[in-house]
Amino acid sequence: MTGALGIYNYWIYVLLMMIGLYGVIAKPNLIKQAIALGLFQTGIFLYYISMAVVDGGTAPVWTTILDGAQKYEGPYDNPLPHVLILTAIVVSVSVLAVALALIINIKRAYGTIEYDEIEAMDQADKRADYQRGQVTDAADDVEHRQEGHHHA
Amino acid sequence: MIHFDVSPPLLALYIPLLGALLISLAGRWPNLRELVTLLTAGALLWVVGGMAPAVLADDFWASFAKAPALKLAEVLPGVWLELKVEPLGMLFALIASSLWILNSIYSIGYMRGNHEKNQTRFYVCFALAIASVIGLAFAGNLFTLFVFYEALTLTTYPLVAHKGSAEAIRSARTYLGILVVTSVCFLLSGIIATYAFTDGDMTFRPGGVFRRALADGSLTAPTLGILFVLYMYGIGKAALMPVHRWLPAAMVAPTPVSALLHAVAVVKAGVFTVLKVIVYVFGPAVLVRYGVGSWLIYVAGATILIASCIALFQDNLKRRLAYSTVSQLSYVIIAAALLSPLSITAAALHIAAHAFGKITLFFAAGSIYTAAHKTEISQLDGIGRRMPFTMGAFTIGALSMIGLPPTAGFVSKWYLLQATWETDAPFVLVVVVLSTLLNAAYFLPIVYRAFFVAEAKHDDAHHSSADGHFGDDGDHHGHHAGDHGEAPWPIVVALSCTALATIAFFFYSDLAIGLANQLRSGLP
Amino acid sequence: MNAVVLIDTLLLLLVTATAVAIIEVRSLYASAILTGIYSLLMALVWVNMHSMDVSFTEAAVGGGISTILLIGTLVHVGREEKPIKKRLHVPALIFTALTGAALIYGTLDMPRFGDPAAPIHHYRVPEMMAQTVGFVNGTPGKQKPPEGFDLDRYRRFDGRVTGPIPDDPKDTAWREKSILQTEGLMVPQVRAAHEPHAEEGHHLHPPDDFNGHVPNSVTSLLAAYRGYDTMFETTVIFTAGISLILLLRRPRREGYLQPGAALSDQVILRVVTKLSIPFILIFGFYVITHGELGPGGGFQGGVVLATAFILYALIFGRAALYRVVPPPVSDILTGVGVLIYSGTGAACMLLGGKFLDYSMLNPAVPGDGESLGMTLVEYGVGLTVSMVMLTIFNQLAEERST
Amino acid sequence: MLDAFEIVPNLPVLVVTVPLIGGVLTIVMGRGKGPWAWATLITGLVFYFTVLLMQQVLAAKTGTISYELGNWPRQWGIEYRVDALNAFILLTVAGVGFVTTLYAQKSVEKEIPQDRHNFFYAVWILAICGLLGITVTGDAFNVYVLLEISSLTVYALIAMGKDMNRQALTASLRYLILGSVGASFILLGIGYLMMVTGTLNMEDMHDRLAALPDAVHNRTVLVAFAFLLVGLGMKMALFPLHMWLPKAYTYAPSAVSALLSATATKVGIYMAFRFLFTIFGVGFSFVAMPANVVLSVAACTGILVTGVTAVRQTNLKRMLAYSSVGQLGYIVAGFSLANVNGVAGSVVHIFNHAVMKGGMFMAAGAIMYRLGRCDLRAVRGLGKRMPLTMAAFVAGGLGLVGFPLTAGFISKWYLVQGALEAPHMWPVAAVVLVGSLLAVAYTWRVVEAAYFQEPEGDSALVTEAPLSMVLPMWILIGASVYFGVSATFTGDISMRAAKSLLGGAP
Repeated sequence: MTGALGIYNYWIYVLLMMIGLYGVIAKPNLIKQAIALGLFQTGIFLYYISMAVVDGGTAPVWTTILDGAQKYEGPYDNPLPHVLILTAIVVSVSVLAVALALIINIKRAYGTIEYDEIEAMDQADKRADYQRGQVTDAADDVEHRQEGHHHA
Repeated sequence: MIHFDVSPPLLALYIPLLGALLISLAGRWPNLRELVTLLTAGALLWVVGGMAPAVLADDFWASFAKAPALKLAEVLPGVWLELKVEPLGMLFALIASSLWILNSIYSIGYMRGNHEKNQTRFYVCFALAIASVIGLAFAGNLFTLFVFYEALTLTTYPLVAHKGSAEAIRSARTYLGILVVTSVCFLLSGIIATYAFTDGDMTFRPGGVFRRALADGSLTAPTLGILFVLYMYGIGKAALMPVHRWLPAAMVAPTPVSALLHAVAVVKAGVFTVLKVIVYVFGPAVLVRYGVGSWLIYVAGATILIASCIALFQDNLKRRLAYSTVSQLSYVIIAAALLSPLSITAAALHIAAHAFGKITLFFAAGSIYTAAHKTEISQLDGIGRRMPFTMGAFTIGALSMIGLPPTAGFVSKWYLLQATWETDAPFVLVVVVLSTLLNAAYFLPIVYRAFFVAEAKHDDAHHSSADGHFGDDGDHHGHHAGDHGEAPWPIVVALSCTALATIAFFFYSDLAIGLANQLRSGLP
Repeated sequence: MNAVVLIDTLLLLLVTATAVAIIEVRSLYASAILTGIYSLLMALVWVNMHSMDVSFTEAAVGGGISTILLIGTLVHVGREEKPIKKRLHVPALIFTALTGAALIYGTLDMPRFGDPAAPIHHYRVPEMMAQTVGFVNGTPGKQKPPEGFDLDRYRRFDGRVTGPIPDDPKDTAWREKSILQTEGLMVPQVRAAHEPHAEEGHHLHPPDDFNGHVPNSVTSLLAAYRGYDTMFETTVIFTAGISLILLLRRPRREGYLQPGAALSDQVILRVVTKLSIPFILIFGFYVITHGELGPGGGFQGGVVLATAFILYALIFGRAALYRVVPPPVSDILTGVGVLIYSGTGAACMLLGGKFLDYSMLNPAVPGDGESLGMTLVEYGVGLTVSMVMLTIFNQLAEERST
Repeated sequence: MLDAFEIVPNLPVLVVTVPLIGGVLTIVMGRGKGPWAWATLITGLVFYFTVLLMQQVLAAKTGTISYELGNWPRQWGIEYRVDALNAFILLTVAGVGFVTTLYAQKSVEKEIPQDRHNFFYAVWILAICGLLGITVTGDAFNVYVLLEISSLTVYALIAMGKDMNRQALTASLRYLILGSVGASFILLGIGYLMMVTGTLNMEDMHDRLAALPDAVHNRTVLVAFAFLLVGLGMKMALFPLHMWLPKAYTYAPSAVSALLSATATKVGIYMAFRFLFTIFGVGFSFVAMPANVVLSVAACTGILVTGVTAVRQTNLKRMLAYSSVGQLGYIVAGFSLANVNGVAGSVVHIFNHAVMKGGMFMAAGAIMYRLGRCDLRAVRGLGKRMPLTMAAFVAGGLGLVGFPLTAGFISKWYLVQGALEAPHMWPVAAVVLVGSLLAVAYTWRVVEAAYFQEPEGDSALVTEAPLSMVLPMWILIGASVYFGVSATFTGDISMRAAKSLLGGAP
């Protein structure tokens, strides 16, 4: 296997990742975004695991210990990426759990889980917040000052 | 590293700081608070005055070169906050500390007379501003100078914005904006560039810090010229046109603040810094040799004339005074820009002379406002008869501005004319003559009005003052424009003192001239 | 084209199709179920690539827990996506295409798939697997081999005892040497050239079996060499658990112990459940313990243990579950798992070694300490994982009942 | 049994494991003040350890301390590697973490439901633990794992603002999605690097990259570089990847905003230091690659755009959040100059900005505590009602402006000098100066409102914030003033860090 064929596995991982990334960006539904984020991460896992493969290799478990008669001397696949990805899988499910908890809370607070609707509500909130905090012009300013003046 | 020490210059710095602390603690008891203010001011004058003999001594410059600077703190590795006394700074510190006492007395009368709010904050910031001025005056290197220059901007900001009205806030914004923009964009860049060119040596010394860099070619004449421009426009407080706009804007502040700004601290700090930079950072000889300073004469000359013309058309008294200040500041700058030893003496002397005259004028303006609530010149008909002391003092101040004997203004103008003769600068001569005429043209009519025009009978003028730019909100306090006499006694005492000092300066100017001559003798 | 590649290609085609379906299908419920399918397919892909442990984890975590989580959430937030007018989001497509193109561009200079000469196969990992552990792990003078220990056995393997690592980090000559000595662990031909004892007929022990205790090199990497990463991996799980409590648990006064619906009136279910729960539990413990020998370990075992509890709650109601494992207890147990892990590390440190230096646990017998330490931490992981999974389930179920 | 145990050699690992174990134990600390007291104890202890560690680093001959976890040789296991740079960042993070924990008590009491304080503080300590872990490690993958711990905890902490404003939830979720994508990019970058180097140890990676015959034209390395840059940019909120930050800081609980602004993005920048300088090396990142141009353009645009945006805000926390993005721009602009003064300015600004902005967020939190809101209208006249709080805010603001004798001035000094030294980089100096003018503009809106306008409604009746909030606030502000008056310590350390970063990793 040479040339493009030699690295085709890497290309499929890119494809999977990009399907996920597309979902994250394009889908307004928060649940969809969370799932797509998972797909995106799985793509990376595929990349790592592909990295571990060795021609003719097998799972990196030293079977000779279990069965002394069997003398398999390798090659073994590289265990390091496997270890890293075990960690990454756990991380991704943890992120998913927190994301879903947030989404449930959002549903409670906003009544919807569509990003565009939430964004519209947030913008309205933000505008109200801005106006509430605005210091108005000098007119009522002078009023206040004169009140203060009389106290003094 | 931070050092603690109590030698006189440091003491002079700590006294107003301590004063500020005590004033804020005494804030609840106005009498105690103001007593603390006066005591602090007295103590400061005593300490600063005590340092003068050493500076006037014959062997001062010999010991100056050897004496180490007083180190306060190592701000950056190798960059110290340090103080060192020299004649110019001594002169400035003396002016500031002596006028602070008078200004404090005046403030007490003014602030109480006008029922101003937040008086404690006012006195605290005032003391802090004086501390900054002392630090500025005794700064031992460029970095320290910059630190206190900025500190002065900050501590005077609350004074300018004191009234808290929309207009005061707007004007204070202009004040802060122009001063900070110029200092951050130009002065700081200039200082950092200086630091880079001199390998971190920013200590003030007669003859300047650039000699080595110029000698080994790392600094060329065009770059030196750019640096000079950065400094001159970076020092926004010197109000060189076109960065003078903050000065009229700051007129919105209570009058003692205007007096402080114009006579004691801020603008004086500006021209003082200009002088200090020319003498101790660049060195007049270097500037002459590389020919990078001559443009300043023309800019300053233009500033003098244009500002005077603008002043001619101002009806608001404080605003007219403000433009007068812009023009007078450029006297100092033009004198310094002549770059001869005599002209530098003249510049130093004019800092002092203008201080006494201008503070008298502002005190008079504030006195009129407190007693009569008048702010416009057109309202002043016949006021000289009701307020003889005030308008008498005003007249003395005006004479000093014009430069007539027997007032302070004459002394410095005399030196300036001598320097003009010596350096053969006809342009400066023309400027001085023209501006003297203009000065007379915008001050004498006021005196004439006050003493020789009869007072209008039913004077509603103060109502129309609401549309005057700096008009305050009329009479909340039951004053009626028609029946008023002199202002409260602290005001009258203070302005009489400054007026007398303006005259006394003409007769007894040994101290100031001595310090200015000492400065000259230090030039290489 | 060999079988592996063929199966691989087919599987990946299926996976890709599933991924597209997950993104494009309108029903969120279908999407969640497809996610489960996707994970199971991925598990097959991992098996095909000889990554048994990842496959096991993917099946348990991705296929099991994630799907449960998603479905649990959908109950609260609705099953349908709002219809969108434009099916194709052009900016997203362009952005994605560009990113993908960049990534593919980056692959062009990579070693080909499965190339044994790739740096990752011959640079550090062979050395890592050749590491003789315990007393000869590179710290000079720290521990001497005990009496009667067959040092030769290690020498035979890689021709040397790992020497002290020089203090000067610029001195890299030793690295080159060690690469030569251990190169080709996975390529017997290369190894033979450097391995003087290889042709003497000695049985070649796989090097990182910790003196015979841990033949699964994934576990030895996971729990020993990179045990510190794994400790934080456990912490991530723990964090997720308490974050869920923080975000979802109702205040106590609103009664977070309200029982949900139970299926306990179904006799068959009850009987089958009661019968199978012990087996599930035993299997869970087996997976945890067996992690050293074959695929499995704390994560996988922990998830299996959690399923026993979840099954119990589904059939007999959450009130029954809370009688068995009250929420305060499960809250604390989530932390206990992490504490077991970090405590093991701290114990090694308190005994005078470095953090997680298992050999301190039993310095006398090489490999024993490692084995003990790894077993302990695997149980720590298992405990945290199972309790967090239980907590997550409880939080989602609690939400439903209120 | 404990005879063999010594604290000093184990300091690097204690800095991370103490908060880990402490954080987990927090959940059994009951419901009253227990969790808070415990958190204070743990963070205090960690702060003490970082101080000791700093001393060790300064005393070490090579300036570097290495700790091999599990006693596995560093090429195979995970190594902790502490030099002047990360000792300084550790000190900053742990110090601010400790002070913020002190501060948190009252504000958390008010903003977080009482029954979950133990969980809240557990997450809080774990967040600090994650940040410290990123900073201390010398292993690329360990960075990723710890990054995820800190991210997850931060998502949860931000979302805890939900009881005051529901936008905290969307802010948190948006950060979660962007943060996860960013972290995935980092993971991918590490994967690409691992493919060409075969190792995960940072130093080892650097050696291998340097030994690569033609790293500059290796497409895998280039893509790794690009993706790491984008991923790190998201994590450190580099303009224009900062979209998540303003909302998150605005709606997070007050104490959380203070903690995050001072630590989270700073650690992101630390990662950038490690990846750009230690792994890729100056020659690759800034000479062969145009990282200096890309980063300085992004940073300068960020300084200007967010400065203008900050001026237009009425909500103090939002204003501070935009200001944070701008200030991060200073840090990035500094190290993109790749000369000693620039990098030193960048390092010292990490510390300076942490204390200043931490103190300012605390002040905003104190206003929030008293008034339930912190917008310009609410602060009117507060200069008299809450003098200490407002003075702290103003002092911090002056620091952001870079007035002399504040910490901000020190940073500005180094940065401008660095920009003038670097060839063709003087626009950076101009932007730094203009940025400080923008800071004047937004700080002064608060000054004007607080000191020169009259209060209205409730704000006329409020009193100063409780001492337990004012004191920590002033510890940070005091530090910013102290290290502005005398920056010899921070300046020296930053110089040392800058030199070791630029001198090529050992």
